[in-house]
Amino acid sequence: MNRINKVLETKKNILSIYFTAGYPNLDDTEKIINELSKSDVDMIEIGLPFSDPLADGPTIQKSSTIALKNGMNTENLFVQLKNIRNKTNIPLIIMGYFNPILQFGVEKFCKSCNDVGIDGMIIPDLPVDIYEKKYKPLFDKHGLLNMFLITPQTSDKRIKFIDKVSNGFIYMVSSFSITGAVNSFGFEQKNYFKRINKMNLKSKLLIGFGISNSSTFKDAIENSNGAIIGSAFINFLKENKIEDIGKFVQLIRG
Amino acid sequence: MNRINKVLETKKNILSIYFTAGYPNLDDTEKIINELSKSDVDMIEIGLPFSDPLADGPTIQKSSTIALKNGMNTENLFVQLKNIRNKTNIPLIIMGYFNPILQFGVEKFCKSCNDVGIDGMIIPDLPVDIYEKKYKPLFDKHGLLNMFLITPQTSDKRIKFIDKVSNGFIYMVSSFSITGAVNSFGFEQKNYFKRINKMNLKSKLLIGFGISNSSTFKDAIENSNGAIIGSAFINFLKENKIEDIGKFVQLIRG
Amino acid sequence: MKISFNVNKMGYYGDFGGAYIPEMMYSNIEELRSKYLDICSEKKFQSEFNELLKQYVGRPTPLYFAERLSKKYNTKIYLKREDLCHTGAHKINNTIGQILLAKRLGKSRIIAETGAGQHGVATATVCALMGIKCIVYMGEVDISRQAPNVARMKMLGAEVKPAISGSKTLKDATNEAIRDWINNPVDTHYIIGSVVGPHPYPDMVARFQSVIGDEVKKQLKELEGTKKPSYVIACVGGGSNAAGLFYPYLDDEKVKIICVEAAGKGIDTGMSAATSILGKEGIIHGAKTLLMQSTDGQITEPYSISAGLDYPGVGPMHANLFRTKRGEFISITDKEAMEWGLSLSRLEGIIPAIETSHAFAVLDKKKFKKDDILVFNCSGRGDKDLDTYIDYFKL
Amino acid sequence: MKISFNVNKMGYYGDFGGAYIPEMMYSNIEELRSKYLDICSEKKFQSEFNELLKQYVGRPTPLYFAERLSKKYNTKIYLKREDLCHTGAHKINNTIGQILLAKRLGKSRIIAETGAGQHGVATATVCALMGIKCIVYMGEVDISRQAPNVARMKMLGAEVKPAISGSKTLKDATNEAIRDWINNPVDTHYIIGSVVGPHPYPDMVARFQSVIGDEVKKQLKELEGTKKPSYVIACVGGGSNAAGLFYPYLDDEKVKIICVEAAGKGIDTGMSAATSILGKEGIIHGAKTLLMQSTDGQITEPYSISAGLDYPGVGPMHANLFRTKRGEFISITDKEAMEWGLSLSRLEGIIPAIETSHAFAVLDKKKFKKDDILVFNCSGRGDKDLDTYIDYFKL
Ligand SMILES: Cc1ncc(COP(=O)(O)O)c(C=O)c1O
Ligand SMILES: Cc1ncc(COP(=O)(O)O)c(C=O)c1O
Repeated sequence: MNRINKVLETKKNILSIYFTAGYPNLDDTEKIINELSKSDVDMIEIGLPFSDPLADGPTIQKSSTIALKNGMNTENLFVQLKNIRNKTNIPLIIMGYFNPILQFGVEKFCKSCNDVGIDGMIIPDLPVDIYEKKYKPLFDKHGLLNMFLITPQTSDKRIKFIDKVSNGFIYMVSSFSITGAVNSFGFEQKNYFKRINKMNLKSKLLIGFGISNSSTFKDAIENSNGAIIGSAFINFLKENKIEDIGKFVQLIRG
Repeated sequence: MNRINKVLETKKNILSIYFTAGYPNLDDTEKIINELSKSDVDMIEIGLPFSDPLADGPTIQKSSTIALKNGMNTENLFVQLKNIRNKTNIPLIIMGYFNPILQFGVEKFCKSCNDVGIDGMIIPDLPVDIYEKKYKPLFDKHGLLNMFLITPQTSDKRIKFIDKVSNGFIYMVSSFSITGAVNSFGFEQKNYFKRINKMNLKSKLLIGFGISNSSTFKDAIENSNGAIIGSAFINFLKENKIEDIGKFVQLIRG
Repeated sequence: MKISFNVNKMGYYGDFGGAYIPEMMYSNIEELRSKYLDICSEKKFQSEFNELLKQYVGRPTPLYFAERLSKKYNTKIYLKREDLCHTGAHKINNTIGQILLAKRLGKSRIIAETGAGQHGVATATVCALMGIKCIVYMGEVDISRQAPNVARMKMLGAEVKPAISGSKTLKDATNEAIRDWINNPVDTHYIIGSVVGPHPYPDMVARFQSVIGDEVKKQLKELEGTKKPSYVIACVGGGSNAAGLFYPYLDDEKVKIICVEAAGKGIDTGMSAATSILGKEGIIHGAKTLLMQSTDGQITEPYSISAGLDYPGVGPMHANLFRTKRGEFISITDKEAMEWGLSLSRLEGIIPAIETSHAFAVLDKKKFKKDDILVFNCSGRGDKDLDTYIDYFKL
Repeated sequence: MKISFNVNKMGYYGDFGGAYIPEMMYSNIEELRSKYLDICSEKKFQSEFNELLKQYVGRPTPLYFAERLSKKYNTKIYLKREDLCHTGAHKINNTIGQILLAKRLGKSRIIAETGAGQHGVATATVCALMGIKCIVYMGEVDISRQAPNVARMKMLGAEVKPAISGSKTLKDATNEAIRDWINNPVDTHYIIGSVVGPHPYPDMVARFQSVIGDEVKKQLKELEGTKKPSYVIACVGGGSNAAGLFYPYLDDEKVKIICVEAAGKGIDTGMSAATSILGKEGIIHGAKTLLMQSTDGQITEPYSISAGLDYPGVGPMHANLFRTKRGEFISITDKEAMEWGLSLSRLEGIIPAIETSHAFAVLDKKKFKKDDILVFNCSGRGDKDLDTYIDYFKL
């Protein structure tokens, strides 16, 4: 069973942490993964940096620019991840835009993921429809889950379709906002969480975007199976040592 | 007999000098006229300064601007000229643009001229046609001659008309140029002088524009009854004392 | 017989007009006067003129119903879109006509004066089109406040010569152009940019601009079922855009005429260009007309924030419209005009030239009826004035 | 069956197109996709659209026979005068269409990206016209090199937000606009300015621009007795002016298509925007197309002296024209384009936008026959580029 599915089935209050590969320094990838694995984190999303991350807020944009300047690229990431499965069994997801994957070759990319022990993908600009028609067999062949996003605008019909195609979790975008970390969720967002929960989807739900502290994390896990933290963690890395990651996670867990 | 006609009939190689009233200083008018009268000059043109002297070159433009700044105006000029006929019998011509005369009142202007002993007018922007139809009786009534210009472009027919209307001299514009003093006349200009001379006009001819030194003066009087000097005299006044006017005139006479 | 508000055979509009010119200009003016009507009525001339207006200038310009503006003022407001002409103002209608005329007169060198630079650009443009040398005189003050148009003239290959006398604006540029013509009477044609100067210029320019009013007649017929608006309204610098719009309506007193002049900082401040109200009869640039002058007959240095209205005289046609009361004259301050520039931009998405903005300010000065049809001449676009607008509003 | 070079039902031109978008944009794009064809074919929509194009934009724009240019190159050269459109470029054809669509979709807030500022001005203009809030994203570099257009947007009441990431030009402004849309998916419509972005944008924008080609067909029939030119030629940034001109000729291979791209300092210098030659298949701003990118799939920062061509991608229609060889692609350096800007100004009295100048440079790259009929899209006027021209030529 895929590591992601195992976590989804066995754990509650899942915490998934995103970081940008190659940030703050080119060779931090392994260190960050190790430190996260040691802490109370359930999944890790490794961001493959892209020059034009149009679904990301300024924090992740900036980390991507720095990572690319540091020399990060697809080839390099797989080299860095080569021995990662000797060190940790935590579910690893690559989150990246579609163009670098396309240039690398989708099949070759899937195979490389499988080789180093990646469990799944989040590709924000590869819509579920195109994935389903064109790329699903490749992902399946290499044992990769593909996670899709839903937003407050996603229709019930489409959510059901996404649920059907999904074999991992559904990434529930907390709100309209990609502007990064917020301090608490509002009335509308909570209503949206409730609405989705009532749908009785087969897929587990993780909430992402805007989770930045124990209070928003608490809000999120009250309404879902867990939460994903990105910008807040990047901001943490900017100002703190990698060794202190455990403390960040403790703060979130509250 | 009008003083202008007397000079035209009795003299050859006539030298007429133009100056701008109120330049260099507001009260120089009388002094300049007196000094010119004492020298070997046959006629004087008193420029009534105008804000927009569009038929004049930069030298006379500038002197007009300064004269106006000094406070010169039509009223004032007649005050300055009030007793001029106690001092000199030289022909005096007022050269001015039509608008200030129109505002003063053409009849009142003619009368004032007559009162102070002015002999004639040169009004560059009052064409002979309009003069003839509308203003001639007034000029005649006050014993004022009106002098008209001709240029190399003026047709023979029109020259004959101007000759007919004229009762003083015809002001023969030397060339196309109103840019001020030049050093010598060219082939075309001399041809033009010859052409006009062959027409056997009843009016005497004085050449103006571009006469600046003894050589151009000589050229001019070879082809006409005399010459008019403007810009060169204004330039002289800018740099020299009024008492030295006699020397300027000697230089021109050669 | 009914009096006409158009020019008579002698070149006068009532008491105004004529040709008060130095002899040095006589041959040129006489050549024009004796030939312009014949040339302009030649079939070939007509078809070349109309063809260029259509294919090159982009005529007919729309008669645009300004819905939001009309709603706001509870009346029917149409804009004649001269701002859409090639080069951005009505001025090119005239320069197209005059360049064709100049070619027929065998001229190989063109001079022009310009205030806002629109006429300079329009002249430089037709000279480029015909491959004829072009010199444009422009007041030094205007050169600095209308920089984009100076740049355009240079791109088009024209030489821009600064006029440095007097107020260093339009009147002085005109003086310089006239001096140039006096110095170059044989090969040169002087393309005057408005309905000013000696006869036949006011009439000639008005005729070339009359395409504006002629189009309005046709377009209004289509849009409103009548050829006659209640009002025709235009700003007046020299008066050419106004003359062009009014032309077919001059003698039809059912159509009311409103001329809008620049009050500058206010007509009592000594910083103004409201010629008809502040002016007296006199002679400027060869025409008898109304002009701002001292009691002594010296021409006053005018002032307006708008370079194209910064002229102490007005065309003789307009002087006559004023004296006979055929036209109503309204003066608009810098402030009112600037605010209308912003209003029109925000209400209709049209950034007008500051000259043009003056015309619209009439809407705040006068009450119109719900059924009135107002035709404003939207004489030019505001691209040349962006710096002035931005500075003024600190945008 | 004959292949078509137009879009298919799935939103593809051959291999190119589609909608590679984040889920956060899905509802908006899907709403558009499912409604745009119906809305655009409504009678009422059609008549409002055509009415505004006529009365407000000033269409039809002339198809102008450039006599001096034709003589010089010994072929027949026509200019489709989009420079005469209100606001000075073809861009407004599209913004008029999209604002009418946005109103029908009940949107109350408009966002746009802009490079040269022409699309920003065109968007700000239609928003002012309709009284709708407008935010325009513009690269910081472009803000400083296209200052007049920034001023115009402000006059029109739009908010101009600088894009400060990446190359700070068009691509980055587009990223920012997309982010805004993701953050404001309910009340906001995103008016994309070219035939780029996810389906249905390329097709929708091409349809709105196709008025250009449709007019050419009619006008050429009148002028030359044939609807078909030998060549249709246009500069390609995203490709909208080109798409508009080519539209009715896409599947008629007797009419040859030439696309002109910006070579910047030269295609081998690393300072270029010649997408089709330097690009590879990939995904940019939601479409599969040709784009300039590293082997690693990072999008290259493009370079051109012309802000409107400074884009690393090209519309999917054009990617397909390139791949299928239906279109000939020629790239033109900054220097060649700038010199053509001056040439056209001096030969025809038309100062073109620098984008537009690129197209004309084809005349020095390719020999045409005496009887060939060339139709150039004169996509915009050069007023926005005066500073660049003046600096470059030290005028
Ligand atoms: C746009 C515009 N409107 C009006 C004018 C004023 O001139 P006229 O009164 O001759 O139309 C100018 C002069 O430059 C102008 O550029
Ligand atoms: C005048 C002009 N032409 C061409 C372009 C390029 O855009 P497109 O390729 O979409 O026509 C622009 C873009 O701003 C423009 O302003």
